[in-house]
This record gives sequence, structure tokens and C-alpha cells, in this order.
Amino acid sequence: MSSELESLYQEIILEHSRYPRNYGRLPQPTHHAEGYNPLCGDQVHLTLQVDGEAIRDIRFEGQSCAICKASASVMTSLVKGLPLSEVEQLYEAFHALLTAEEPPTFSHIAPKYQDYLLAFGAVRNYPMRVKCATLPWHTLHAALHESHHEPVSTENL
Amino acid sequence: MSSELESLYQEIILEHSRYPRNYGRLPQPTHHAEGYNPLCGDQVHLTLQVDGEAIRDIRFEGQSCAICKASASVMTSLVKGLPLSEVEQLYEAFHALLTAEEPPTFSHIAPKYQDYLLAFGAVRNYPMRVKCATLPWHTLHAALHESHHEPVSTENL
Amino acid sequence: MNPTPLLEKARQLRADFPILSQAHPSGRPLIYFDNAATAQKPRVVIERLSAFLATQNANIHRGVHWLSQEATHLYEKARETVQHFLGAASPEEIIFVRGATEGINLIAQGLRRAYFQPGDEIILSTLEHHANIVPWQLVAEELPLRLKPLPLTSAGAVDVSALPDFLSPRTRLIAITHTSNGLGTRTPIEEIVAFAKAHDIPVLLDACQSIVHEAIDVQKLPVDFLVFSGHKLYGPTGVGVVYMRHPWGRKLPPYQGGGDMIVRVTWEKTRYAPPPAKFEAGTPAIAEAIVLATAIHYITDTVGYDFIQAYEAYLTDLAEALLRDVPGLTLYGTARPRGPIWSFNIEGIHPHDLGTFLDSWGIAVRVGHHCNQPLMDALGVPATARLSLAFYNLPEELQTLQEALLAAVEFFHKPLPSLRHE
Amino acid sequence: MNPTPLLEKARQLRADFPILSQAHPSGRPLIYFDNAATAQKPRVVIERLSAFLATQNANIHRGVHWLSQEATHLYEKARETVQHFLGAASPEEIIFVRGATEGINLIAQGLRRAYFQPGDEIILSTLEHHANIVPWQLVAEELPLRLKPLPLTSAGAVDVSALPDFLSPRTRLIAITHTSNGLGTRTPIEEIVAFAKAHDIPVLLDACQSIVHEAIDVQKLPVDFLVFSGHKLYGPTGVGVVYMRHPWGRKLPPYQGGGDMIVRVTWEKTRYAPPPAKFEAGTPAIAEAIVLATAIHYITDTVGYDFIQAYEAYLTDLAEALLRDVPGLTLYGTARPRGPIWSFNIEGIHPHDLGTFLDSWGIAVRVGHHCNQPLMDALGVPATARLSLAFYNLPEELQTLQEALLAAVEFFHKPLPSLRHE
Ligand SMILES: Cc1ncc(COP(=O)(O)O)c(C=O)c1O
Ligand SMILES: Cc1ncc(COP(=O)(O)O)c(C=O)c1O
Repeated sequence: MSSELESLYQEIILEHSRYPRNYGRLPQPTHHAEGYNPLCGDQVHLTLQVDGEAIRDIRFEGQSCAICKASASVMTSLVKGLPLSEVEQLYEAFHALLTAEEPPTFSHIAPKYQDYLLAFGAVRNYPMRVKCATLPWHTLHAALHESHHEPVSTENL
Repeated sequence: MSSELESLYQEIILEHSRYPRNYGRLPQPTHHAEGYNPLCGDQVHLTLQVDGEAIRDIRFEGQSCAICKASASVMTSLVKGLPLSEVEQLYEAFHALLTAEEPPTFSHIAPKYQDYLLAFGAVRNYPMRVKCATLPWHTLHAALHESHHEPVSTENL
Repeated sequence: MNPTPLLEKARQLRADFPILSQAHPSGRPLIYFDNAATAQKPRVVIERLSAFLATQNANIHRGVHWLSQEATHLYEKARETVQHFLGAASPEEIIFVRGATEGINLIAQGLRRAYFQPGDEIILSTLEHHANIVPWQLVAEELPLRLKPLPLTSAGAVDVSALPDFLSPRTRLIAITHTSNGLGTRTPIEEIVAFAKAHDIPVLLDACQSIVHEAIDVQKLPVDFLVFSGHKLYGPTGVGVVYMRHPWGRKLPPYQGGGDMIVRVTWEKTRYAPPPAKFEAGTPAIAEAIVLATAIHYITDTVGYDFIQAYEAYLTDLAEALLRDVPGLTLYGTARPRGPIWSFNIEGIHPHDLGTFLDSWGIAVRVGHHCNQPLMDALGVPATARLSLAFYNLPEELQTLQEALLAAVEFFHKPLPSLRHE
Repeated sequence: MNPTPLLEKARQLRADFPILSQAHPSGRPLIYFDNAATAQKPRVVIERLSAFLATQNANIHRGVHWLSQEATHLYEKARETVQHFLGAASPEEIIFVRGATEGINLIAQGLRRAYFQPGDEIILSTLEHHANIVPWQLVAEELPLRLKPLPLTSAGAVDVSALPDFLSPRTRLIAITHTSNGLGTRTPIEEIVAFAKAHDIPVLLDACQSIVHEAIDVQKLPVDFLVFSGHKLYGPTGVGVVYMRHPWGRKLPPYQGGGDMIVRVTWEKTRYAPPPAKFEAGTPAIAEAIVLATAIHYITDTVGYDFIQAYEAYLTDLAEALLRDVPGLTLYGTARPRGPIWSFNIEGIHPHDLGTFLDSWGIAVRVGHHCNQPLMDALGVPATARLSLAFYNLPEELQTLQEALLAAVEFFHKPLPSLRHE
């Protein structure tokens, strides 16, 4: 087994993809969005309960690869209960982790989140898989910030 | 001066292109056709007086290169007064001279015509010029055999 | 069948493909099983392309100078090579395009302007590539038209028995794939063409995936239109072919406007050239068309369709046996006859993850929907992994694939230390 | 100006072009003066193409395997190279097509479906290439549209003073050539763009013949659409570029349907991808696009537009002086600024004969209408001979051209022994 592959599919990722948290749909969401990666067929559907300035509850559903599913599972776990401003910070940190020229240091992110985010660090070495990991986050961003009818596609991003 | 070029532009050809015979238009033609080579802009307009089974009179007009003009001049000179069956024979002989795998022997063509036809023999070594020499002949063929409104184009041939 | 002579020839031919002797970044040998996406190029093709550019390059059709005459001659000879390759009646029936996709769009737009009436119907099939769906949808949006996809048998072949039910007085075209790029199953095209002829309906054949595995003769298989892509036939990218049976080329209007497709342009009125020039506006992919002819000669003369058929039949049996031995593996579409292309999934492993896993073994397979979303919908899966072979693939590569698949099962199903479930 | 350093650099660069060191079949050195038809390829371009095919070839966008990732990366990097070359705001504005002809057709069909109304007007010019006439005529046939060609000045430049008269409330596009492929004259495009902006009319620029001689920055010259062909810019055939300023790419519908230009295909409804994917259906000219980037780097980094401008200005003065010395020679279109392209005729010699004559001297010029029939009609000639230079042409080649032209005058005007006039 290549050790590169072990670092891509870390146990956190395999575990979350096998036993996804927050899987399903909220019955009466205040926000929702659908994300789609036309290249591989990954699909994520998010439903949220946003109350005042924080995400009270969140669920995801959809067919997707292990990276995408684990990312959605970890993301929903992290943002549930979080103020929107912190959600935005995590979104940016995650995006930078996978795509920035220099990976970020995460010094401003609470340590309890860091391990979860960093588990996805090796994805940056697999350019065709970056979109798998970022799709849930883009979809979350769209659910919170856009009032559109078309699903988010990673092609738009 | 390259001797190849001398054999392409034989004196018969230069002379006929400089002093074309049968240049102009018949006032009341029984047949006419227009030929056009879109690649170089050569244009030939033929007017004929066909009476019974022979070409009584023929004129050509048009802007064209030396090869095409000489070919039209020689052709009109040769076919004027000729029975249609012999015209057909000359048409085929000329075509074969320029395009057949093996150039024809012309044994069945009256000797008085042979020099004129053979003057165009070197054109076969200039593939892009073959259409210049054959355009008047194709146009003649079209005038006699087709009842169409579109001009002949060497692209159709 | 004794495979030894076949194997020897395959090994020899493989040496013609420089890319195949390269190592994968993992250090393992490269195993290229993505042939249905694009084929690798033999040395003769690569060298012919260089030679043309280094010694013969010129624009065509409009020059009396030496290089231009040579290039024109080579380009038109390439057209004749394709003509003879397909058994077409004349070079006029051969149009060079970018690829099958452009080819179908060219035909679709021509039919839109000169043939279809609003409300007309086209019969297609469930296994069409997007290239044989979306161009018709674009036309349908303007006219409208109705698209009727034939269903599949449970083994993944086009179900021709449905054809009479699909026929209506408005049926004006059957546009269908010869061999499925997703499943590898081969459409019973002979029956379809006979049916179409009996009802005077023209047929468009998408031969992208068939012509790389079998010879096609448009006299024996009298379709009206046929398309294929050069890059899948061991030739360059940027070139493909439309076969357009006479007199369709006379009836259809031009596709693109520009140089070379005209007889006379004035601001008031423009007269178009006859086919094939009519359909080849502007400077075509000159070098690519010329080198496509080299690729065709390589396939017909050096490789030979007899060899391709025999050797690929051997690989096909082997591949299916090896795949069937992998626990949890589902093969989609097992009908025969077929080309050496298979879609499959392994239980509990998303094809995307499988693709990355196999890549770490140096194995290139395609994963995704293969431009076959309606087929994926019909199969009820979002994506599959696809194995597609060429005559340069070797049995030991298939063995390695099986090993890797077994390793993938182990890797993705390995027991995990219990993490806290937050 | 001291031309010596320029000449030294030109001689060095010339060595990069293998085809130029070849002898013509006549035994004379090949003199290639048909650069406006297509440019020759430097060794780096030929070698990059071979290297891609021999070591990196794969289909793009849909693979997670190594080769496919690499090829995708290279293809998208080529798009970024073109983006920076043109100063475009984002790679989304860059669409790969077969060439300028397809580019204009793509834009014309998009505008037909989403922008033009029957009766709308397009302003063009008398010197347009057929590629910027016939696509509009095809659209005009369906809608209809009115095409209004601006006249030329007596020196052969587009007469911009006519612009206000040509404007009407129905004017919806100005589609115009930057540098004439027939005459070499450069359109005062800055004025035209300013006029168009003031009247809110989009501009399409045919940059085929300008971009090979001068740098273009779409921020400084804010056109809406721009097209050029790779093969004229020292790159491969089969690839060209459309620059489509944001948000036109969002507004226009797709051109061709097929793989890669979709987000989701179902039989009922298909959603298209955003630009540039929306306009690139099917497998593109992958190798060619990647190698076009190599050609662009060669031009901008190795040759340099400063050098091109300075050296070609020197050749321009020389060429005009030499041509003017040939008795009976008429130069059409002498306006400046210009590119190093000239149309001319010699009294009593048809250009077609002149072309054959020059070819026997090893000299390649183009003769004919140059896909400029409306321009030829305006000049009142059926055809011309055309000299077009590149930075690898040398002054001694121009001297030889003059010698050959003088010999042609002698040959075609030689006294003939009197033949019997039958
Ligand atoms: C000014 C101009 N526009 C358009 C074209 C068409 O280019 P292509 O034939 O490469 O599509 C050309 C080249 O012939 C040209 O010179
Ligand atoms: C069956 C089939 N049709 C059409 C196409 C489209 O070919 P291209 O992308 O070369 O235009 C493909 C290849 O992807 C194919 O497999």
C-alpha cells in the first residue's frame, strides 16, 4: 500500500465516510442548497436551520465519494452550533488548505477543529480530488449567501 | 530561366494568351455556359451557335491566366465547325492528357489538332494549374450537355 | 485458441508506443486502460506529424507554390485514405471535422435547416454518449423535435425489439451508437439499418468506439451518416471524420461560413462550394488530417483488424474472468457481441475513490459518468469505473488490475479503530 | 536605424525553423513569403508536440489518473497562457476553437440565438476575410440581418470617417479586421472601438493578421470578442482562440452540444456548464492547444514583439522600395500603419502565372483572391499576388524576389516569333 494513499485516506476520512454524521434532511430548513460535481457525479444536498446569527442544525444527503462524504460529515459536525462569522473563517481556512499556494497555519482556528481540517491536507496533492473535498463547503457557502435556484456546480467555482 | 517553365509556357500558349482567338460574345447563342475556378478567380464565359450536329460558331470571354486563356483560345479554334461527336472526342483526349495516369497517345485524333493539344502536356506537372487548362473544356461540356443555371465551377469537377 | 502468436504480436506492437514504456510516478509500470477516452499514439504517427511540420507545412487549396501544392495533395490523399478505409463511394463523402462531437453537430444543424420539421421525431438509444444527445437537444429547442431513446436489454444492449413501437409517421432519423463507450455492448446495427431502410429513415452511426475494434464498410452497412474521432483511432487530437452519403452533402446547407467553402462571395449573395469543401470552412486541421491517414494505415496495414479482433477476443475472456473473481464487483452490461470496454462498481467503494486507488498502482482507468448520464440514470448509479482495452494491452496488466482491485477492497473495507462518534 | 543587430537576431531566429533550411525542388533555396496564409513552426513547437504525444497524451477533464491529470493541467495552463497573452481578465474568457473561422461562427450563432433581432445591422468593412463575412450571411439568411461594409480610403485602409453615416438605431455589432490579410493595411481600431463604446455597440475584432505582428491587450483595446488562429501564430493547425469578454460567455447559448459542456444531461432537460466549458463540446484539440502555448511563449519570450516590430518595419521599407522598382507593378493599398503584407499585380501578367513563375525560382507567394472576393471586387481585379513576411525573412530574399519579378516581366513580355493566326 502506498503511504501517499494512506495519507489521503486517513482514518478520520475513512471513518467519517463509512459512518457519516448528520446524514439526512431537516424537515423545515431555513436554508438549503445542492452541490454537484459534473466531472465525477458527486452530489451533496444540504439543509440548515439558521437561527439569528448561528447554525442551529444541519444535515447533508447525497451520493458521493469517500473524500466528499467525509468532508460533508466533518463539516456538518464542526459548524453545527457555530456563529456564522466562525463558519466563514472555517470555510476560508479549508479552502486555503486545499488550494492556496502556501497552506495556511491555522493559528487563528481553535485547536479542537484543527485535526479535522488537517486530515484533508493531503488532498491538495490530488488536483482532481480537491473539488470532492471542497464541494460540501462551497455548497454551505451557497446556502448561506446566495438566493438562487440552480444548484452549485464545482464548475462554477 | 528554368526549362520546365519554358515547357509549361510554350510559345503556342504565350501567343494564344496574348492574342486570343474568338474572343467576345455571340449575340444570339443557342448554348452558353459560365465556368469559374474559385481557387484563382479564373472565369470563362462561352457562347455557342450549334446548328444540327455541329458547332457553327463559338466565342469566349472572361478574366483568366495565360494557361486558361490560351486553352480557351485553342479550344474555340479547334471546335469551331466541328461535329459534336468529334468535340466530345477532343474533350476526352484533352482531359486524359492532363489528368490520366498514362497520358494518351492521341492516335485517334487528327494530326492537325495534335500539336495544339500537346502544347498543354506539361501542365500535368503543375497540379494546381490543371484546372486552369481544363476549365474552358469543362465549360464547353456543360454548355452542350447541361441545362442548368449555376455556373460550372472547377470545384464541381 | 493458442494465444501465443497473438501475444507475441501484441508485445511487438506495444513497442511502437513510446508512452507505454514510461514509468508511472509511483515507480510502477504505467498500465493504460483508458483507451476509450483516447488512444495512445504509435511512433509512426508522432514522427509523421513532426516530419510534416518540419518539411511540408503550408496552407492548402489556395497556393500554386510547391509547399502548398504538396500539402494540398497530402490533405486530399488523406481524404482518399479515409474514403477507402470506410468503403465510401467518393472522397466527396468524407468531411474532416474536429471530432465525432463536431461531426454530429454539423449533421444536426444541417438537418435543422434543410430537413426537420417541427414535431419530427428522432430515435436514439439509452446508451448514447452526450455527443449524440445534446446536439439533438439544441436542435429540438429551436424546432421543436421529439427524442425517443430505445431501452436496453437487461444485459445492456440496445433493445431492438422495441423499434416497431418507437416508429411513428414522424420518425425522421435514427441516430445511434455502434458500440457503447460506457458498457462496451455492440448495438445490433445491421437489424436497425435494415429496419430503417425498410421505412426509408436515414441512419446516423456514432462509430467512435466500434471503428477502433472492427472494420466498417459503408457499402455493407449502408448508413447515411457516420462519425468517428481521430484521437481514439491512434491518430492526433483535433481531427475527426463525417461520412455523409451522397446526395446528403448536396442537400444540406453549409455548417460554418468562411474561406474554402465558397465558390463566389459578394455582399449580396454567396454561392457555396459542393461537398466536401462546403462543410470545411476555414483552415482545417491540416497536419492532423494528414497524420490521421498515417494512423489508419498503421491500423489496417501494420496491426490489422483480424489481429485486433482475435487478440481482443482473447483479452475479453480473460478480463471478464478476472473481474468476476473480485468480491462485491458488479459488471454492468455483459451482452455480447461487445468491444473490450466494461463499466463496473465495487460494493462500498465509490468509483472516484477506486480511480485514485488504482492510479496509485500505476493503473489508468476512467471513473465517472463517461458522458453517459442518461445511461447512468438507467443503471441507477451516479458513476462507474471503466476498463477499456487496446491491442497493446497485455494479459499481465489485467492480472495486475485484479490484484489492485482486491487490494482496494481490503483497503476501503479495513476495520477502523473506533473513533469517538461526536 | 542601424539594421545590423536586428539582422543578426533574424538570422539566429531563422535557424529555429527547420523547414526554411530546405531546398526547393528547383535546387534553389526555399523563400517562404506566404506567411499570412500560415506561418512556419519553430523547432520548440514541433518538439513539444512530439513530447506531449510520446509522454503525456491523455484525454482531459474526466480522469483521476496521472496522465489525465497532467494533460488537464497542461491544457488549462495553456488557457492561462492565452489569457495573459491577451490581457484577459480570467481564463473563463478564453475559448479554444479550431481557428478564427470557427471562432467567428461560434460567436455569430450565439448572437443569432440570444441577441440579434430580425432587421438588426452589423457594420463590417470592405476588406473583411470571407471568415468575417459568410458566418454573418448564414445568420442573416435565418433572421434576416443587414450587413453594412465600410468603404476603404484610396490607400486601402478602412475609412472610419464613414462610421457615423453607417450607424443606425439598428446597429448591433461592429465586426472588423484589425490588419487586412489582403492589403496589409491596419484598421484604425482604436477610433472604431471608441466610437462603438460611445454608442454601446459591441465590437468583434478579427486579429488573425495583427497578432502575429503586434501585441494586443484587451484591457487597452476593450473589444468584446476577438479571434485568432494558432497556425498563423507559429503554432499547430487545428487550434485557435476566441476571447469573449465577461459576461458575454454567460449570456450566449452554447455552440455545439456534447461532452464536457454540460453540468447535467437528462432526456428531458440539460443544464450547460459555465464558460469556457460551455463552448468547448467534446474532446478539444488537446495537444494543439497545449502546443499553441509553447508557440506563444516562443513569440513573446524568445522573439519578442519589440524585435518583430522593429525588424519588420525595416523589411517593410525595403520591400516597398524593391517592389516599386519593378516596371508595370501596381501595389494595392499602401496606407500606413500596416503589417508586412502587400497585394500587387504586374501589367500583362496574370497573378496565377506569376505565382507559377516565382515558384520556379523557389519563391512561395500566394496568388488569387485571398478569401477577399468583395475586396477584389472593390479593387476591380479578379486576383492579386500577395507577399507576406515574417520575422525570419531576410533582406536578400526580398532582393531575389525583385530579381524574379524582373525576370517574369521579361519572360511574359518576350517577343514571340509570329505564329500563323488561324
Ligand atoms: C484576416 C483573417 N481572418 C480570418 C482568417 C481565417 O483563419 P482560419 O482559416 O485559420 O480559420 C484568416 C486567414 O486565412 C485571415 O487572414
Ligand atoms: C460513443 C462516443 N461518441 C462520441 C464521442 C465524442 O467524441 P469526441 O469527444 O472525440 O468528439 C465519444 C468519445 O468520447 C464516444 O465514445
